[in-house]
Amino acid sequence: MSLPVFEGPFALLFHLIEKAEVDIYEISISEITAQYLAYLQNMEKVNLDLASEFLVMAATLLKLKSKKLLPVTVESDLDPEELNLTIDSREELVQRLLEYRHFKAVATELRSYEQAQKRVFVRSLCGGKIVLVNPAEEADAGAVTLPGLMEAFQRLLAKREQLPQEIAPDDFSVHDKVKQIMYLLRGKNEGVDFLALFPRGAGLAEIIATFFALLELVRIRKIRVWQSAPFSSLLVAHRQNPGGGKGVN
Amino acid sequence: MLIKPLVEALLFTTEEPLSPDKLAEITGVAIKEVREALWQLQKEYSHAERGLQVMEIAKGFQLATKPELAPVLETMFKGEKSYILSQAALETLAIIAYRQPVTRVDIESVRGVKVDGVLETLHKRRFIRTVGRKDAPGRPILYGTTKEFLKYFGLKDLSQLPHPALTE
Amino acid sequence: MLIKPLVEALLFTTEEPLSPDKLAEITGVAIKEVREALWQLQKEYSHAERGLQVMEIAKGFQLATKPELAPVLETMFKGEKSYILSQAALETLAIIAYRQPVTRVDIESVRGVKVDGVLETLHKRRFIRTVGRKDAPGRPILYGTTKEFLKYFGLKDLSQLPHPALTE
Repeated sequence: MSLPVFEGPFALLFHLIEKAEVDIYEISISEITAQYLAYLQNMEKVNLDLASEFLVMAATLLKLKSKKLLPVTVESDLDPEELNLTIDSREELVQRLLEYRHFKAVATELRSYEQAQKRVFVRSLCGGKIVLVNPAEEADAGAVTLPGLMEAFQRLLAKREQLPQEIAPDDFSVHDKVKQIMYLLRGKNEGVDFLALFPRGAGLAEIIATFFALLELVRIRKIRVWQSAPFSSLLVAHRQNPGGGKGVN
Repeated sequence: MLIKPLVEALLFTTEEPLSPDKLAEITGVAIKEVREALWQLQKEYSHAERGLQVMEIAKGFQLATKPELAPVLETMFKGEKSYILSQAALETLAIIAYRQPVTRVDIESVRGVKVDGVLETLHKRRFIRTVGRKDAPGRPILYGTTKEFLKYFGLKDLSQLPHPALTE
Repeated sequence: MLIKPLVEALLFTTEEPLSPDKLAEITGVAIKEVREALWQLQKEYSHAERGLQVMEIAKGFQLATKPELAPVLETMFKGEKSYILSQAALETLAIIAYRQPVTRVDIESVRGVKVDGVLETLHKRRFIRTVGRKDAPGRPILYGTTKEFLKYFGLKDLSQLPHPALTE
């Protein structure tokens, strides 16, 4: 016979009482003790972490049973105090079982709440990503989004005929490119041609650095990129008055 | 600027449920207006034609999907929501929720077992927190539940804890 | 089950913009109906009283906040938005993005400096991940970029980086 594994002695006691169909208030210490000990003997799979707790309860039950017969206490080398499992009377045992039953019922209810909540999805579950549209990007017609910028970049690269050389160490720095771009854009509020920001004959490494610098500048809203007409070249300028957003330094 | 769209956008972007107080603070409008907007949104989203709901949870509000859509949405988030708490964790949480602030020994006396391991797990999952020390010998730590606990079980606040009827 | 609420919930929960094809696949309804639902949602959300929009990005759809609300929303995410990658991090990312899968030693040979610290930072921010080990002495770890990286820079996928024909 395979026996269920119990969360602890109260869970086991509770199971035995339910099985016997006795009201908690009516339990007989003798009977419940006999059943409890019988169960422990038949237990094939014992949760070792809980073994001592089960034994403490056995000792407690034996103590209560013996109390009924003789005013003596059963000595146990287990320390019930440590677990705060001292139970001194049948009434107290009943009290503790009632208390346990209450929380077991609460746990069952919580389980159903848990199940219900599993059926509801909030955005934090998928990373809680903010999908914020840059107001400045939408404000002026012909504004260019980052994907648009990417396309321009790809066209730029497509124009390059020769294959790029290896990326050489220290050949480029995004940081320097950021400074360079900001310098190039100084005082040119009407906009600078996107392609003009890439030095002539630049290698792939330099183009990448420049491009990443542009991306970062767009992202932190230091610059804006737009088109004066569809399919016309991209223009880049300092963002003088960041569109409602806070300037980021 | 209109209040309702702003509140809607905030309930959408937030990772945590936002309280009316917090919403009022962010938007800079009176709490009465915030509550009105929340109520309006709740009503609008409750329509059967809508797939989202204004969920009231952990003393705040947040947009969430409607439960009846879960079967399809689950296919998108396979695995993410599959684990459930152990029975031991649930029982321990139940005791802490009702008895807080409560010591480890008090919890153990109810459950009849040691709870060190369970407490550690619940702490790691941020379902419980230490709320102080009891003015008793050894000054034992007192535990309480968190906002995370409320969110996990979909509770507005602690007053919504289940009160199972204990009829024989 | 109604299609529109389901599409709405999917546009809400998704991390990535969802194409009509993908939506049809998830919901199991005809693409024509998906398009109809998308169109309806787009119309409904376009109302001035709404704070969200059905945004079309790179052939997909996703719920997003309306641009005019950004100033207020940004006050909520202060700090999160102002995070800027360091120069070292950007350069290292550039190399990983274009050369992936790539070993630490390869990155260092391009940048001319040690990159252990930077790699750790990028890893923590989930911009890069280990994608395997190189079949070479010492079996060094290979790094690649993540979805997080694409999102940070607003890229639809790696094909939007000019790669790999020009670098081979």
